[in-house]
Amino acid sequence: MTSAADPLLQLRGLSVRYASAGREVRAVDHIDLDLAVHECLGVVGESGSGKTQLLLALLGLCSSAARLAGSIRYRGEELLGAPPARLQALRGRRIAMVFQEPMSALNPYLTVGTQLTEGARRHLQLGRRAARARAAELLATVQIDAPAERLRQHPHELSGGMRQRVMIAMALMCDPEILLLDEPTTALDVTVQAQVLELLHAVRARTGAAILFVTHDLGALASLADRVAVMYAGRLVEQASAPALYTSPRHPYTAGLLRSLPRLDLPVPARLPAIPGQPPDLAELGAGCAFAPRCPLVHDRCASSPPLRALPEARSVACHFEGTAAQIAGAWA
Amino acid sequence: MKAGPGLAASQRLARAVDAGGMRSIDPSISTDVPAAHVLDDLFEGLTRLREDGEPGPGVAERWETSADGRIWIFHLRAARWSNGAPVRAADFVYAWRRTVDPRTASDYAEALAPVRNALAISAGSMSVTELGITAPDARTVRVELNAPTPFLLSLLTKSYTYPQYEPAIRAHGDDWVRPEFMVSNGAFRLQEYVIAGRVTLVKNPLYWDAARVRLQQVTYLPLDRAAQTERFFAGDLAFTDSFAAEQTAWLRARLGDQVVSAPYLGNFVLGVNVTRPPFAGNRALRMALTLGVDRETLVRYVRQGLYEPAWTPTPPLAGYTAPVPAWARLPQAQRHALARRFYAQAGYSAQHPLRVDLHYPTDSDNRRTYEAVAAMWRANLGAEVGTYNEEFRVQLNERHLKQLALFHYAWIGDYPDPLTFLQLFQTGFGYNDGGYSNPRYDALLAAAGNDSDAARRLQTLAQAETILNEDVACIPLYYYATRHLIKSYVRGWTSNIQDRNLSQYMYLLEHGEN
Amino acid sequence: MSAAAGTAPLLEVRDLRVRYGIGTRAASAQRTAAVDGVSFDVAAGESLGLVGESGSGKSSIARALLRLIPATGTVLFQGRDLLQLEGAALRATREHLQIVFQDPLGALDPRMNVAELVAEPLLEFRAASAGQHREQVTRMLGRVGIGSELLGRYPHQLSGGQAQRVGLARALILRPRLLICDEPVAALDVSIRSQIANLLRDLRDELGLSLLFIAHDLATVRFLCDRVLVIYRGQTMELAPRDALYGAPRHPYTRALLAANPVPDPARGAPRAPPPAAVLTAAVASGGCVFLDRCPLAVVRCTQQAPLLRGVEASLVSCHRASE
Amino acid sequence: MASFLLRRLLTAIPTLLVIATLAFTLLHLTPGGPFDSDKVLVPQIQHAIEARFHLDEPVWRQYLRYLADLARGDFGPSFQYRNTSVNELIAQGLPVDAAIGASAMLIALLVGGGTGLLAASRPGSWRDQLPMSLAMLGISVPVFVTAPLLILLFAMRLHWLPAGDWVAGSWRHLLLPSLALALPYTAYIARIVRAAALDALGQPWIRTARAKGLPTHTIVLRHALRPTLVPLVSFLGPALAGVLTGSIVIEQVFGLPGIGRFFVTGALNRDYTLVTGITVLYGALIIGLNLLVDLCYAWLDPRVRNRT
Repeated sequence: MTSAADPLLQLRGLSVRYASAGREVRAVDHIDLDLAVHECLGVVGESGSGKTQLLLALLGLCSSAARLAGSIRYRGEELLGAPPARLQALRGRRIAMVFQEPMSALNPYLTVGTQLTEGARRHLQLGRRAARARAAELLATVQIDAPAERLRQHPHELSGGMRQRVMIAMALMCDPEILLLDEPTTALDVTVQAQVLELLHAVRARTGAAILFVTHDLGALASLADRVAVMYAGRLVEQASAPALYTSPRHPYTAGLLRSLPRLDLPVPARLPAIPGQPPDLAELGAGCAFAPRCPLVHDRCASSPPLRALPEARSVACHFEGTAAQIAGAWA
Repeated sequence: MKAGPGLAASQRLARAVDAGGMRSIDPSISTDVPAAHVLDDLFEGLTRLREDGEPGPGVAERWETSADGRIWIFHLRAARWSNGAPVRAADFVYAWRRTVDPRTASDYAEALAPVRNALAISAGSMSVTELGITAPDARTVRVELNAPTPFLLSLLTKSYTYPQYEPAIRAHGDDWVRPEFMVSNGAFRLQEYVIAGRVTLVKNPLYWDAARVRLQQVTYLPLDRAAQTERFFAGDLAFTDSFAAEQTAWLRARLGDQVVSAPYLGNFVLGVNVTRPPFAGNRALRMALTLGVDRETLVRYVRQGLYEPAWTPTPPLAGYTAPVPAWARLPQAQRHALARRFYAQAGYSAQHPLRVDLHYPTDSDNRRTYEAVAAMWRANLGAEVGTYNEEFRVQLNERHLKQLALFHYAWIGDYPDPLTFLQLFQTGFGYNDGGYSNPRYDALLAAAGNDSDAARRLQTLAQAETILNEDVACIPLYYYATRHLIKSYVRGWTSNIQDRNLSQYMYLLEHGEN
Repeated sequence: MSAAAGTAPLLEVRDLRVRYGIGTRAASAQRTAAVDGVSFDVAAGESLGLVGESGSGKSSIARALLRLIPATGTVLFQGRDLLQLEGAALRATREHLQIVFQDPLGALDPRMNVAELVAEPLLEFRAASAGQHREQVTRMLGRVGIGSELLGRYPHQLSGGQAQRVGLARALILRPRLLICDEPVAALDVSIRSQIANLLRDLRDELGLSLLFIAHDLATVRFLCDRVLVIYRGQTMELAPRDALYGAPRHPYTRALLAANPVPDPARGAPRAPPPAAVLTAAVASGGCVFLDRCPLAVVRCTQQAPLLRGVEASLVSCHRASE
Repeated sequence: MASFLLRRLLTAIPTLLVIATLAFTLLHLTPGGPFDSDKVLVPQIQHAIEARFHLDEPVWRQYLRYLADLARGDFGPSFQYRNTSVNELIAQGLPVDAAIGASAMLIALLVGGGTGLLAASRPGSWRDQLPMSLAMLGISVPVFVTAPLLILLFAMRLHWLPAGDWVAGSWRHLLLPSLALALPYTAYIARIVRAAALDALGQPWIRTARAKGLPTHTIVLRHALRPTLVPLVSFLGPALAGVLTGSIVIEQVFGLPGIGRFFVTGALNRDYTLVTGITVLYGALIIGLNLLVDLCYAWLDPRVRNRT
């Protein structure tokens, strides 16, 4: 039962848990998220915040040691616990993923052409010739010169930026409805980062695919995302439209993250604003707010875990502090 | 023959030989036991080993000897080579000359030493034509010896005296031993020859006594002891070469009479070096050690009763009475008491025990024997004897350099005569590794060598052996025994002291196995 | 060229060249210069930023200075040519010349705990007693923000930021004069990056360190460095004081780098991307400008003649059109 | 590629020379000579025999003679197998060992490789633990135990196969020795393949392939097989050289006329030419197979291809 109002992807209470050294690690802890048709949703979090596990959970690619709970609906269809064959049919075809580290995410033993075409040959029953033609076309789309020649090359013969573009082209081969991007810009030079972002803008305009963009870099996300969700220690701590989030963050963590970005458009500060302390060890999380040890607004009530509160303009935040964005910014200053 | 099962339709026999296999089946060159079995089947000398193990007429129908026992005339029967050519006296002359020819480089050149000029020719100082064998005519062989050699007829059953077919050797050189080229005169001819591997013989229809040969095919398989036993159980083999002594009881329980053991022409002796401390000039110590071994226990428990205790170097031989020392008849307890007395007399005690190493070769299966002997000396005398094993060749080298004091010195006789054992203790003899030297002993051996009276000669040798025992020139432990597993349907063999079983006498009864 | 006039620079690099593929005949066809005649100074107490894309040769410069790869040219450090030193003399310079690497975990021996890791250079260079070491190590670790509760931990038990702090402590325990930082914050989370950058600046000021700070992240370089050297394909594009470089970039490549930096503000639109680098073109190979294929300002002259490094106000720029 | 091959073949020559020289030197240094025996030889005869094999010459001249023969591919006459050249012995024994070795390797590859892949597909399950425990057993139980057990079962109890012996071209005679020889290699290969496959399946690019919606068999065969083969190939090179030149235990137990037994009896009997001959042959095989291994690497891994 799907209707036009249904989101393309709907996560409810999604949890991913592991047992690590006898203790339970909640990599993803009760996440609710929606992704609408054509939407670009950014998910921001530091390393260990669970954002990559979230993406893997969507495709059913978490390791066999992971225990998943909650619900993942794609156009109303429950994917959690769906038969492997059904997931296989969706992967790459309807939901495609672009991985971080394009060097290791591409198979060094196979040519670019083989890796580009194998998904389309399976899902779309394309012949070898047709699949290669489409691959060459997509390589041109992602601005790779001499595409026909590139198809015969191996990943190690390409530069880092080219490999990332190949990854994106690979994800686009079957015209998916949803693109999952796992830190697609992190390992790259600024110039190449900018090229990849430009490319993603073009892809979005051309294909209309919905994008779930996971990164630790709020800067990279700013121009692309419609909405941004912030994760900390496996939990969703804030979610808002991009303009609202960047201009008036309502979670101290979001605010801290934003101000610690080094900026060229502002005068050189005497000190770089920073968030003190370390991200928590997921195996040692207590009952309270995970951000409390690093938070300038920490209070007694933070000993209990704050629920996700709905705010106006379809935003939500998980913080006991109910003050304004200005108050939060003040606390950091 | 009593009524019973008839002959098996298929007269094919598979025999096992030692795992090393045949290193060569050239009669002039071969030295290994597996090849000796094969050559016994392929060739026949002037005499042939009878079923009872004694020499009898072979290619020579009859012979006569001169009064001094130095000239022998052999009259040949009308025998043929496997290619149909007649066996001529010249074929023997050719073969013997080839064996002693230095260019042939035969290990057995020395075995022909009794033949006149053989040693000089081998040493390269005389022409082969001077060898004491001639062919007055095609059917007569004349052999001239250095000294009367009563065991000559036995010697003539050995491979290095077999006739050889000159045209084949001239034509094919070293390759003449290949099945396609070999010409032989025995009961079988060569069908297949894998170097160090399987050798298959088939009946030679041209053999003079072919009518009596019943086996159609004989296959020799080189296998180690364990494999021989396995393959015997598997039914692949009907006649094995050996089995592990430790398994004797187990095998007897399962195979009964098919386990066959008999005395063998070999002694198991420990060598003592009389030129080095602690044994040099210390007869008392040597007496203590030889008395301190409980041979009956050794044979019963360590060698599972297969072997006979030895008190003197020479194993029992027909016609020869070996001189057993008087102490051998004492009860063991008294022997031990005596041993302790000698031990003390030799200058040793609990405070000052004998310390010496007993050396034995690594590939020996007799480790337990050495350990047991060392333990007996420890228990009975308080001597601290260590056992020390080394690779065979390394040890041989040290032995020959007379560096070892107490060592493995077992010996398999070359022919059934005491001399083959007593020679080892002759002064200056190449392999006298204990360095024993006694002019009286040497004189007796020399006298025996020139004696054409066989009985008197053996008495002289017995006197010599008595001296050897009095001097304790070695420590005899036991005599070897042959060990075979033989299917009950295999007939025509007899145990003999040389452990040679010619296939030509054997035949197979009907039986259930294939 | 020295920032602090009148004193000799601490590090003086002249015409540094590094070639890859030396020794293997098969690769000679593709042999390219990773560093192609780069010159710069670092004065005592000064911080020089070294900026460029991956493959521009910036890491090769660091490795050449440490003699980890063969190079030609002159590298005067405290008056001695590092490229000529051998054996003990070379080793002795290491005491004053330390490096911090990009991958903090990979640079630490996994079998040593934090205390041992930081004490190791002391044992290597100073024959002080273990007791003295302990105190010195604890003090240095405290200075970089590592509490005594972490002394017994092994590298895999540390977070990225902690590991980088240990790397810093290890590099600084010998009180070097010059610290080379090869992308020290690139692998760290945003919230940790600022911590480390602040720490580096504090330590630099406190210890009177000179810094050679290698990065592709222009913002951190701006925060930390007095002057910036921009290199591309092993050659100097621009060498300028900080404010000149960020305020009035002269070289089109510098401008491209600055434009590509993202701004965390959805209203500002996407960063501008320069065209991707192509393989070396024939024009470049035949003596044109190395930036030719990506340059929006290229004219015919750029295809014929490689521009020389020349002064434009406070900056040194290698562009025919820099003064237009 | 051609120049690479040529270069490798040229560098093989000094390597072989070193091997040949070492073998020669070590053997000649070992106490005891080829014609020492406990049988009676007068010195003149001993000398005649040694002269026939040039053992009376100074060692340096023996060495030069040996090298000159070697250069012509002639390993010389065997000392213990008289009337026979070492070349003949190798020509007789090598086909036996090669047949058994090759079929053993084939069995080991098929069974071990399959088991390893199966185990890697479900690590930790019974399909992993059972075969891997068996593999541990296969590695730790020596051939001189397994071979007689195989004989006991298949030859003595069931009478399906002959207990030994060699008949050229007969698969029935080939099967048991190949099986016995294959067992430890099967176990090794299963463990290597399992580890390599697990490593390959843990690579990030496998996740990429799964994210494309590829079925498991495609992922295993296309994406994981080649990286799995790389460690296997480096194991197979020397292993193959080992089995092709014979296993003394297998030859002993099954009574096979192979090289392994020549080598051991040769060493015990100081058959200088035979031992050096087989050593050089073994060295040449190792060098050749290692070259093959390197070519396989290049074929398997494009990154290596560009380097050579």
